[in-house]
Amino acid sequence: MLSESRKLITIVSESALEARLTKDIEALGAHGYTIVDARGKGHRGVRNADWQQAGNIRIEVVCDDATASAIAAHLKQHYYENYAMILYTSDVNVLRPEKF
Amino acid sequence: MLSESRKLITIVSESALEARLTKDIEALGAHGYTIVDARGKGHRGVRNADWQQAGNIRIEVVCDDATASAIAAHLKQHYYENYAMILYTSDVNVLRPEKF
Amino acid sequence: MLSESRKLITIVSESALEARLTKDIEALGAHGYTIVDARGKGHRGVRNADWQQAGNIRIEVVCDDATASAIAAHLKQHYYENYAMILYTSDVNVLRPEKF
Amino acid sequence: MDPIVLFFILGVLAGIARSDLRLPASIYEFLSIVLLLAIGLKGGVELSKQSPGTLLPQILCVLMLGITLPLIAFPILRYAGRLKRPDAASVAAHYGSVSVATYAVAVAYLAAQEIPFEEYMPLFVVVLEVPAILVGIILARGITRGTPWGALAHEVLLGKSVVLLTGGLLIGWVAGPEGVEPIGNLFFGLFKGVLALFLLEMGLITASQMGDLRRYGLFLAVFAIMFPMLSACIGAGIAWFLGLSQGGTFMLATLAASASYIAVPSAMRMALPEANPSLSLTASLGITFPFNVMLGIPLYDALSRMLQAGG
Amino acid sequence: MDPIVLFFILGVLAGIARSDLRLPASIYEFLSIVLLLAIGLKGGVELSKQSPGTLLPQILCVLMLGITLPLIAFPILRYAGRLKRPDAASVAAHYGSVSVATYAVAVAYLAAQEIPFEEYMPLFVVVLEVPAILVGIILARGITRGTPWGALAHEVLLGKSVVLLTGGLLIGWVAGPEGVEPIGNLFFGLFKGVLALFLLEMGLITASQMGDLRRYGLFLAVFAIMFPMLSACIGAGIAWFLGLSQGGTFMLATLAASASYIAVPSAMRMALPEANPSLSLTASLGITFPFNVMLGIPLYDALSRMLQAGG
Amino acid sequence: MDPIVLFFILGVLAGIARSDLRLPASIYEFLSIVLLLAIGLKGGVELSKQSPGTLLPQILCVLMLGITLPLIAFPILRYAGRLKRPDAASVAAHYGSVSVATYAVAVAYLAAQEIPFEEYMPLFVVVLEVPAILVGIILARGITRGTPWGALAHEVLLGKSVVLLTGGLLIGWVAGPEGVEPIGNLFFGLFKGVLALFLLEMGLITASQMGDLRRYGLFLAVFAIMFPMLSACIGAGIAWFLGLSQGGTFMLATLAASASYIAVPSAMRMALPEANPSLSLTASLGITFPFNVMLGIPLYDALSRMLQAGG
Ligand SMILES: Nc1ncnc2c1ncn2[C@@H]1O[C@H](COP(=O)(O)O)[C@@H](O)[C@H]1O
Ligand SMILES: Nc1ncnc2c1ncn2[C@@H]1O[C@H](COP(=O)(O)O)[C@@H](O)[C@H]1O
Ligand SMILES: Nc1ncnc2c1ncn2[C@@H]1O[C@H](COP(=O)(O)O)[C@@H](O)[C@H]1O
Ligand code: NA
Ligand code: NA
Ligand code: NA
Repeated sequence: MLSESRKLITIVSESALEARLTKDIEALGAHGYTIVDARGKGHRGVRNADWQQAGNIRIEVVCDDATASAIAAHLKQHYYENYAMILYTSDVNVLRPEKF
Repeated sequence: MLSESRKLITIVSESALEARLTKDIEALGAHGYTIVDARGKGHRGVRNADWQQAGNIRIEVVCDDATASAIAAHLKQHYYENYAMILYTSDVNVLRPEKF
Repeated sequence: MLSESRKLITIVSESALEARLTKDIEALGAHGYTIVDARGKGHRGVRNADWQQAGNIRIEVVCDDATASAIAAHLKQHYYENYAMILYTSDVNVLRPEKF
Repeated sequence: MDPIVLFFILGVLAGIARSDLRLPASIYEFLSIVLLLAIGLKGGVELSKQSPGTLLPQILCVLMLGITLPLIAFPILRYAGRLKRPDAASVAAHYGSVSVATYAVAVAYLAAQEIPFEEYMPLFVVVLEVPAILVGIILARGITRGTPWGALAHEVLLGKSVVLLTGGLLIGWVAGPEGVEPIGNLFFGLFKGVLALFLLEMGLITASQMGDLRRYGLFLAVFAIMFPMLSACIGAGIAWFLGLSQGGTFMLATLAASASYIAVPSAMRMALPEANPSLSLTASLGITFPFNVMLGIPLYDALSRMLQAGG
Repeated sequence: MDPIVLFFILGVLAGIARSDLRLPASIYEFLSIVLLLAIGLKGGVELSKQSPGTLLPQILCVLMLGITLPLIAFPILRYAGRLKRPDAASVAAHYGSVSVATYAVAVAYLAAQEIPFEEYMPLFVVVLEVPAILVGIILARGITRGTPWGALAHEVLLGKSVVLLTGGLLIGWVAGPEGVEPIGNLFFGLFKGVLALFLLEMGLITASQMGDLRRYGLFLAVFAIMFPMLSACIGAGIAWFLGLSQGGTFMLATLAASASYIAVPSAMRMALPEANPSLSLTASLGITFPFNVMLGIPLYDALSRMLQAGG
Repeated sequence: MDPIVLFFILGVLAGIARSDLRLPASIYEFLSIVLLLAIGLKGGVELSKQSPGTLLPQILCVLMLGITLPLIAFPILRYAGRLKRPDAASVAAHYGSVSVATYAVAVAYLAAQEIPFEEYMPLFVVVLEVPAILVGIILARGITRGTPWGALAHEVLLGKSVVLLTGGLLIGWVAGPEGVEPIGNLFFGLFKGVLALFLLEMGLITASQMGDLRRYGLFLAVFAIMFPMLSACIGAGIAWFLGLSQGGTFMLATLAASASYIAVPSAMRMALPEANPSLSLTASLGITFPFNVMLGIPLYDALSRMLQAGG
């Protein structure tokens, strides 16, 4: 029943980018996304969500391979240089493949 | 050490379902679950967590294959038609297999 | 582009351990981590985040195999006996492998 | 115009203009808890001065009102509006029940004009909250089919708003005027300020609901304005029949005209999941609430004055 | 009955009935910050009027109280209750320390009856918070074994409650009565209202702790009621010895009778992780706190009156 | 020393000592919303008493101030400080704009000494918030290159602080003194208490910014103290030229000396992402804000007295 496989792409980046990232993700063909508030540490230091400027979001998108690649390429080009961001993908099985 | 493999089932759905979903998940044999508050967008539109009716939760359950299938089947049958919900599974390695 | 593979290690444990866990994770060689607040249920009962003592955190670390194993071993030894904690790993593909 | 209404308008405009202004969800929750307790407490204090003999007939009439309103709304929605059966039943339940925020604005409206009213009225808020939900479910399903009545009763009767209103009523009733005095600075002194902040966020939420308006067409918009006016007349009529004061008549008219957006949506999501929740919310939050707050309340005031003058 | 106690009871009942009522965690946090600062500020203002000569002996006696209580509790728990060593030590530490919420209820209780007391008493709250933790750890481990004393001192002395109480004390002390006046509307005017909301949530939390009660058997329940009464007597005795007023005697009795549920659990989780945290919390939050708030406080009042009359 | 400054110091010390004290982010947000609305409302009420004829020249001069300050700061940062072009431009924008928290502390400072000032001054806060952002972007990029001006205008003009200040101004202006009276308990009565809590958290945030100080070297520290003093002189000069009262001169000096840490960082992140955000924040939040709150404000007060006496 869960035989259909898709890509799950997870992005962790600055809260301030939420509106722009979701717009981009939808424009690149994803049918949905899920966001949670996060904090963390990386090359750009601690982002501990103490106040608005200093928080992260964690975005998940389930989509097909091509969309995942397109999103990764787009984010790499437009955001990696100047913003705190990491991104990784993995394989998942979904219940209703037609949704993604 | 992390050689034992299990299923990770991730469910994103309406906050209002929290009590019912966790009851179902336990009844189907899972030994635990982890929940975070989330927001997102999908076929049923934006769920931006502005106020109580409009938020999502993201539930994760680590369990064996049979339990994962049972949960997926149960949720598909009882919730998919009328509620905002997505569900996907992936493979994970666990440290203490006897716990799950 | 997303061909380089890494380990994703996910830890769910008591909020009270946040400072100690992140210190340990960094000491063991990870280059970053992402944390979200969570609640859940497991062998040590319900942790519903009603108030400070009763919440969980969910920590994610993307790192290489050796670091993931070291983190798992360390946590197992120092925390598993006395604290609410689960831990699992999975394979992910990353965009900028040099970061992790 | 009352400044609290200006806060609401500020919220609506900021929302429409897509400002990044937001009250955190936990603050919205906090403000609503304070408002519900404050309303309950105030009502409870007054309740302790009433005799059961006066209250019982009033409660029964108000109960009838809560049962009648959805029964009138349903055929309109189903046949004039051609909504699906569960949608018609769900919207009817929303309009049979009440909105505590609208009630609070009406209280502030009377206070600004120093018009007295039967201050135990929060009791009627509680009485009006529940019956429309039952009527709605029966309209959709009949009595026989498998509604989880037990779970539903739990959800409704132990829902946040009923517990806080009833709890506030009981505490106010037991503690009496002197008892609640030391907590009055918070619950009464800050009432209008808290309401202003709450309405700011309500405006933002309303604006986000308005986006869906186009989807549901003209009928829904017309219903969401006309039906409250009809309900207000019925409510005012009952108040007149019960011999309430002008202020009380205005309050009952406003209560009748208001549509639920907290208790009923939750209950419908559980009992009638096949009903489209966004349809009901667009009507009650996106149209009826702003209409009542900005235009309805002065109208219902005029109505109550007419009745009082005529009677 | 004081309406703030009614708020607590409302919370307990709503929790037992499994209502979905909840104060958001951030609000609970906010209310507790306001209470701690308010208590500290009030104490600090009074402190500026005292001479070190009066204070020092009092501080020393109160310190002794904080060391003695866990030393009495431990053998009872270990031998009569047959708890494991770390569990007995941890519970003993909880009961040797204090609960600021209980202190606040006691303050409100005296205020309602207009009974004066030594208002610098928040100083004693701080003094009582820490020593029992050390005693508990030594009871479990002895002094020699590898306790991370440095990290622990940091955790305890820079924990939220000590920092806010001490900070409030110092600010109140520096600013004096006129200095704190402009912030008085928030910290003093709203005190009882904030406390009422805080107790509502405490009731909900208490109800969720009560669920575990059955697991731990009768001994724990008896201990959690009897030991506070014993502590109250010791506290009252010391107050009498120090020549405190009736109000002050009542306060010190109540402080002694209260059991920690914030600072000590955190410290024990760190220093004695093998102790079962749910055991201590069930006792201190699930039994002792509601007992003190509803029955203990009037008892300790009676006790202090007897002592005062007798002495 | 004003107790609200003591709250700030408590926060800084707790932060430096790595206490686990934290105000939840949603509470920080809530307090800042209340402060912004309160400041706007107060200004709006006074605004309704002014004629456009007096206001227009003042607004124009203040606008010039907002354009001039970053133009002075930029060459200092770029050539004396050898910052990269975008970094210099971004820091310049921060120092050309204003900090509402500093404004609030200044208001409380005058209130404590009962010194009157032109209470419509929140209007100047709004007027000063925006132009420095434009100047900063043009300094970094010139006018021609691809800045998303539309999106940027939206971000800035519909950002939380501009919307709440402007909204408060308009509501206060429309409602007038009697209109805002019923919401005054919350917005005016609690103002200093809310500000105290807000400053406690600001202290904690400041402490966490101070950690980065070492990274950026001495020049930045010197700039972050000296430039505000220069700005204060320019601001005071303009106030004197406009014939403002002593209180008003002090306020405009303080506004000029303050550096933004909300609106400008957001805008720079969007329009100049290559500028290092931590550099600007370390300067404005880690140095300038505490300097202004603790030392700057009394200095600017002395400055305004001298000017007034001299003029
Ligand atoms: N190795 C990692 N594992 C998990 N999360 C990370 C890692 N590195 C960075 N992050 C997250 O990504 C955010 C931005 O990373 P960076 O751009 O490296 O500062 C951080 O604030 C963390 O939340
Ligand atoms: N493609 C997707 N990727 C990630 N999350 C999704 C996706 N589609 C839907 N969701 C999440 O699942 C929730 C319910 O989805 P839906 O039932 O499609 O409205 C949404 O509110 C999102 O949080
Ligand atoms: N099977 C599971 N699946 C997902 N999360 C779990 C599972 N078991 C435990 N957890 C999470 O890990 C925390 C600690 O687990 P435990 O040590 O078993 O009490 C729980 O509070 C849950 O949040
Ligand atoms: Na109605
Ligand atoms: Na004690
Ligand atoms: Na400036």
